Amino acid sequence: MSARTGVLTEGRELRIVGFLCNWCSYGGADTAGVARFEQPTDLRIIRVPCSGRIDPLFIMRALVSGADGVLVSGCHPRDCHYAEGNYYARRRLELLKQFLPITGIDPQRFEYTWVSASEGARWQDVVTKFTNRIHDLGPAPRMQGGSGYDELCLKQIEEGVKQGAACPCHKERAL
Amino acid sequence: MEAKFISHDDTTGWLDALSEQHVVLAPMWDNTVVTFRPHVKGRTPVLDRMPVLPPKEGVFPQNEMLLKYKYDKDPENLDRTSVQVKETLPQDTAVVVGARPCGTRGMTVFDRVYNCEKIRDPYYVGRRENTLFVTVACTRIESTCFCHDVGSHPADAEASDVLLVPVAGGYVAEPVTERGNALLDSPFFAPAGERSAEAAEVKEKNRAKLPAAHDYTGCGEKLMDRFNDLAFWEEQSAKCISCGACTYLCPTCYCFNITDESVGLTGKRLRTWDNCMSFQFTLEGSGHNPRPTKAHRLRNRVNHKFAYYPDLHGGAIACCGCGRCIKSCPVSVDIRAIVRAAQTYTPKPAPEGGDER
Amino acid sequence: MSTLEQLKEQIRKALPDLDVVIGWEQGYDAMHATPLFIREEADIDRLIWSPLCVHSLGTYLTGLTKSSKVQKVGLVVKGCDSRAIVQLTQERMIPRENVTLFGVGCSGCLSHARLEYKVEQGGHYVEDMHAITFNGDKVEVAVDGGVESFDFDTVCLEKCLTCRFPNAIATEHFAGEEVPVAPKREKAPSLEAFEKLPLDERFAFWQDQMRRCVRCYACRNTCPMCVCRDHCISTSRNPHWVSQEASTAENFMFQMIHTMHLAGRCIECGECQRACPVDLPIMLFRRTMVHAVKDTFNYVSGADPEATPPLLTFKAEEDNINERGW
Amino acid sequence: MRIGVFVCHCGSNIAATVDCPSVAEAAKLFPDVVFATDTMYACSEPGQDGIIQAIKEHRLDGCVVASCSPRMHEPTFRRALERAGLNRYMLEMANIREHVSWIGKNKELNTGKATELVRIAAEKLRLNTPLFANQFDVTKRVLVIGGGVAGIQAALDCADAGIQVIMVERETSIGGKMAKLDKTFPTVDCSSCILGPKMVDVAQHPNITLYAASEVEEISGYVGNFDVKVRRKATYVNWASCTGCGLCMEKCPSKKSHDAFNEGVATTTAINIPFPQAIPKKAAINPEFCMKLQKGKCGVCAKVCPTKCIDFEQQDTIVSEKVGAIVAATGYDLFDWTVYGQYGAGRYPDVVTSLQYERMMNASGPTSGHIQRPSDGREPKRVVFIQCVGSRDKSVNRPYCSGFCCMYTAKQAVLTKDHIPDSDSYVFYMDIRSPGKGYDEFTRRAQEQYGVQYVRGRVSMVYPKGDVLVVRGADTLAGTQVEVEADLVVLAVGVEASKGAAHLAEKLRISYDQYGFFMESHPKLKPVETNTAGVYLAGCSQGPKDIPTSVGQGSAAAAKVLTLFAKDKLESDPQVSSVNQNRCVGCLKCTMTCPFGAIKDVKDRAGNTKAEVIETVCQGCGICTVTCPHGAIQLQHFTDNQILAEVNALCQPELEF
Repeated sequence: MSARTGVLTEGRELRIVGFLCNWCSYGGADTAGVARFEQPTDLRIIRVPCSGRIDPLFIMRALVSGADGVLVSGCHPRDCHYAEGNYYARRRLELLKQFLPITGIDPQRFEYTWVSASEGARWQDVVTKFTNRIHDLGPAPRMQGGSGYDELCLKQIEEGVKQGAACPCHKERAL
Repeated sequence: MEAKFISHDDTTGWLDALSEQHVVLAPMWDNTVVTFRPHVKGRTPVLDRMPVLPPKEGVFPQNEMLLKYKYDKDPENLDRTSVQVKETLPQDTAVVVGARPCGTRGMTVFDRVYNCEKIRDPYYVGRRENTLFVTVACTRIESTCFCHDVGSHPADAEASDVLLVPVAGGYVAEPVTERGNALLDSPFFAPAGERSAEAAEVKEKNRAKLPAAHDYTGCGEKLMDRFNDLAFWEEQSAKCISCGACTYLCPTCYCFNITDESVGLTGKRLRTWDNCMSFQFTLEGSGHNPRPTKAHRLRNRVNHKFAYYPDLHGGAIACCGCGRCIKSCPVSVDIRAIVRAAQTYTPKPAPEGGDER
Repeated sequence: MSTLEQLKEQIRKALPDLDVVIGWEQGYDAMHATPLFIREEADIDRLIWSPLCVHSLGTYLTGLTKSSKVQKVGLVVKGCDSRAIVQLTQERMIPRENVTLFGVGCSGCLSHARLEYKVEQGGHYVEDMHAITFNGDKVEVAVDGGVESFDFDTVCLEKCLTCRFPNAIATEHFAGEEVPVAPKREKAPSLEAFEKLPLDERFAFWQDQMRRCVRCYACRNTCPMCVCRDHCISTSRNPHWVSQEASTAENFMFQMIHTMHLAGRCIECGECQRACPVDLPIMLFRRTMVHAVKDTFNYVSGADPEATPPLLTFKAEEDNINERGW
Repeated sequence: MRIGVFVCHCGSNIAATVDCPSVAEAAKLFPDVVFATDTMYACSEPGQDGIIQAIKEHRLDGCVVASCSPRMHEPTFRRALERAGLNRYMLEMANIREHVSWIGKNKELNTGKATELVRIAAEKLRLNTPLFANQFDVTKRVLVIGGGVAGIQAALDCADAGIQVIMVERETSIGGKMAKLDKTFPTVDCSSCILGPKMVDVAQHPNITLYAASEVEEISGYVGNFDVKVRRKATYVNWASCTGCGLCMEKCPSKKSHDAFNEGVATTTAINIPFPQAIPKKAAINPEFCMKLQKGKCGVCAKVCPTKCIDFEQQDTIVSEKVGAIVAATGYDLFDWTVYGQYGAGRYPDVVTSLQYERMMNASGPTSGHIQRPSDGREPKRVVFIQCVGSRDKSVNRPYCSGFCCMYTAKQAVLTKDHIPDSDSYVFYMDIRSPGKGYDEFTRRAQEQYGVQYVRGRVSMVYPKGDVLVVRGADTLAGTQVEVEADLVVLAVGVEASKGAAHLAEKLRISYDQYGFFMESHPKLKPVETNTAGVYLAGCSQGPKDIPTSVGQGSAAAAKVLTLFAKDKLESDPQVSSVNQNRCVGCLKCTMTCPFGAIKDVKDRAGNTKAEVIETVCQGCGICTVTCPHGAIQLQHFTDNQILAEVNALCQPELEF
């Protein structure tokens, strides 16, 4: 597989945040490095002890603050260094994944998976696939403005009028 | 200064023209509620009802950046860091259109605190002096209205620059200040003529809709009598859920919080509305909180408005009687009832077998 | 004997053993009820029970049962309210043995927002409503000297359309007849409609809505499941999850915190949205999460006091989690 | 805080694709950074001295080292900080080698990425606080899982050093694969002659408790204090009184029992002692073949047993042991050679595995050391060995080299000539891998002295022709197809991880690779450690290896155990959770998700319930921190604010000024 570099193909890097457990996936990323498996450069890895430490809200915080994609990786089920952390993580992350669409944030921008410390090639594959996916989606839309009455806010009001007019939940009030 | 007339159809055009020179805040339908929003050309303001949020936003915004800062490091000498600070004093002139007399009058409560001999808050004053209020006389008396109890009435022009009085086909615009008068110098207005008399009738009619005013005279002392009676305040606050709907919607609540929000070497100093119903209000750095329970905090809110503030400001009650706190309270806590309870308080007979307290 | 009379009788009997019983009384006008704290027998006379009794009184429990003065609390609960107590019991947030529940069956509560909308549509001013009567499937409102009548389904809270728990569960007392379980809709109509929007329109929708939030935290504080109260991470600097700035993004982030903290716990009482002074449609978030929990873990919050909330447990082999072939 | 940043070139490992000086230059402008430099090898002595000197000179409170993975050198730099008088937890590392320089070639992008990784490390470091370790007691007993030669060596070394050893062996006798071998390469000395005495030592050593026919059921606890439950499988023989006299075996009428020890070359009795030198020398009933257990009729063994030790009602029992360290030496199993249908394995009786061949050559084996064709008992005159059956073959998902097959094939060919002087041997091989003391000389001797024919090429198929087998393969050196008629074909079957190894790894909370071999902590520098403190590896459980290496690893693991036990108290990792009692509302949800039972409930002065972390039990996973909705319980060193600082550093743009 040929790894791509964000800048060369898309003109610029996108902001991809990775949360990796120390024992498996961070090690897997190390293994990929030791094996010189080339990967796209967009990903920035934040090391945590266990996928069970990853609060889904970290992912929300990243997406709200400006991340274009968030990738979480932990030990395979049954292999957690702390025995159970990835089981809790799986439940929490799965709910987040299912919840995201209602917010309008593309659920494709968040993925969670399992990579062991020995799976360097798999890590390369995951990073490449996910980075390509985010580049296909492009930069994420941002929640903006709302504080004070600046020009941006004025523009949004105009937009808002259009959107608000289409607001379905309040149309239902006329049931 | 003479009263003028503007037709309903011309109101939007007038605001369009005003918004060429000023930021115009007017009540708008924001999805399902009416709030003050910057006027967008061509959009008809909603002048026939009380906006959910108070007009204080125009002068005292919920989020106000006081200053921006940036640290500069000298790459040759990293021990040396300088900081640049940019004050962000308000520059715009603004017109707040469509507040009710109660909401506009709320600004007088602010003025005594932020623009007085002792303190001139530059941010507040900067906005206040550049903001005009075009108020609409009230025609819709709700069950939560009590402006007349606190010394006002539905056509009160205090703190307004222009008072619009709804009449058939439009509004009679009564200038209150010179600057207000200047706003009416516009082709959208015609002399009011006979409509002035109709306006007077409208005012009188709506004043009459209100029941007899409750007398709050002396309520401050009565409230202070109950200051140490925590049981009283626990009873009054039992159903309070300690949210901030009452304070954030209040046209007279002026407490704020200041926080620095940093990103890397840059940041901004923010002034945001605070809420005395919250545990974090007056929570001290040590972890101690002099107002640990909602009873303490509700006591503070009621007393502030009806006892402490009047005590400091010549008897002026820090409440404009708009009733937003009652109407928007998720559990219908009624501040009128609490003050009355203090006014009419009679000690319960001690139960047989001794005094509990 | 009417439900209310029966309820009063039950409370009268139990009151000597309780420090307080919380129910509802008439509020500041004919259209509103407000929570009533019954401490003495005389207070019982003020108790009311009608579709105006919207408040989920369980929200007071965590505060009261932790207070040193109040030991034993009685609570009047509708079906949805009782689910909150069940969920709190599961989470050991309340000493259940010190709580006495007076259950009722509920045919739905009034949505003031929907009613006011209807009344305005009819060309009236909402402040002119001065009496309301509930008459089976009809709601009659005295306004402007006349009477307007509406189908109850058109002015009830949206949650009541999908309600599967009209009768209070796991209570010590129950007053009146049980109400048949008959949800009128499978899914909340607002959610059904919203889900038809493409992602970009949804995002634009929230962008527009969240700007309006003033972060008064009424949604949080009415929520019977919000047990952190004074220590909510939305209003702390350590941890510092959200800025003090009430900007669109930060307001949205606060709603995400509320939603994620309700995952597997939300009992869909809808109090958050009802309490919102600027009418944010945040139940869309809550309901989506409720559906996700149901689909993934086959779990319904607040239905079984013995159950373990889904995020406090796991299965080595999850039944419904598709690992998506990564 | 005063932060120092050190950007390592790692020779050219990093510097080739990252502009290290410009990363350091950029870091100077990060908040709180008062010193930043690039350095050739941060981990070298001058590199570490440079860090120490900078700490002193610039009065640093904390350091960011941008270099290799923290999994590699975090301990190194922590020690350096300590030498400079800083708390070891005031270090953050930015992994700009494995995660940057080695995975991308674009220097501009790499430099940008490295700079950002330094930035998030610095932002996190700003919120670091000094942490201090607690001490706790060590149980100076070790569990050795697996009684092969590696496990035996580890057990004996520990026992000789005065440590109590618990050895758990799945089979009824220890000895492992080595006990089955006839001779060992390259010395061709008798396997059981060198292993036997060690097995006896295990049985007799006062410090070793042996549980044979047992498996590890459950492991809980942590380094220094593991609680182990061992399942002692029912053998239907009361071992306390069994003398190993073998009378039962003589009389047992069920003689068709699978003989696992002899690799199925022959059958055995349902009640049996696997081999004469078995340790413990105790009989056990294979219930699958016992008529009494299957049909309820028989019981001959019970009648003849002089000590009346047969117990048909026996059940599995669970014993609990407390240990402070664990050595996993679970060995290997043979690859399933029947996958190679073209070799006829499993279909043609005269195609046997290397291990079966060992038993056939072994004097104590079923044929008493006479090599015979399984089909007709005839002595084979021409034997063909096929190497790499299940090794170096991607098509069967075994791309790795099993390491020792080349050597044992040469040994078996040599022994064949010894046993049957008029025989010919052919070896089909891919490459001859003989790196070891005297190894290459040995394979040459096989060719040169013993006339073993080595054919370089893979065998495409084996097919019967009359009563012989034809082996068809390529001779890639001659560039021709060859066919060799063979009386017997021996497959040099590759090794794979022991059955159930992955399952055990899960219990041990250690990693394993895609083939089921246990993961060492570092492939070079920590070959017998795992990432779980107190768990060590020996022998083939970690990967294929020959006897001397296995023995060496057994001793190495023992040395690690003894190092661990050299201290009376261990230091707990202070990166554990901690409860802010002001925020805690006492819901105790954290106690429900903690996998270690490390959180207890306590009452504060006002009588309110609060959670409290037992620091020495907490393993620092942080599950509780996510469970707690109000952020009252925070994992030290990975607090919400620290992770948020990293997220914000990545995602929040600086303000326009």
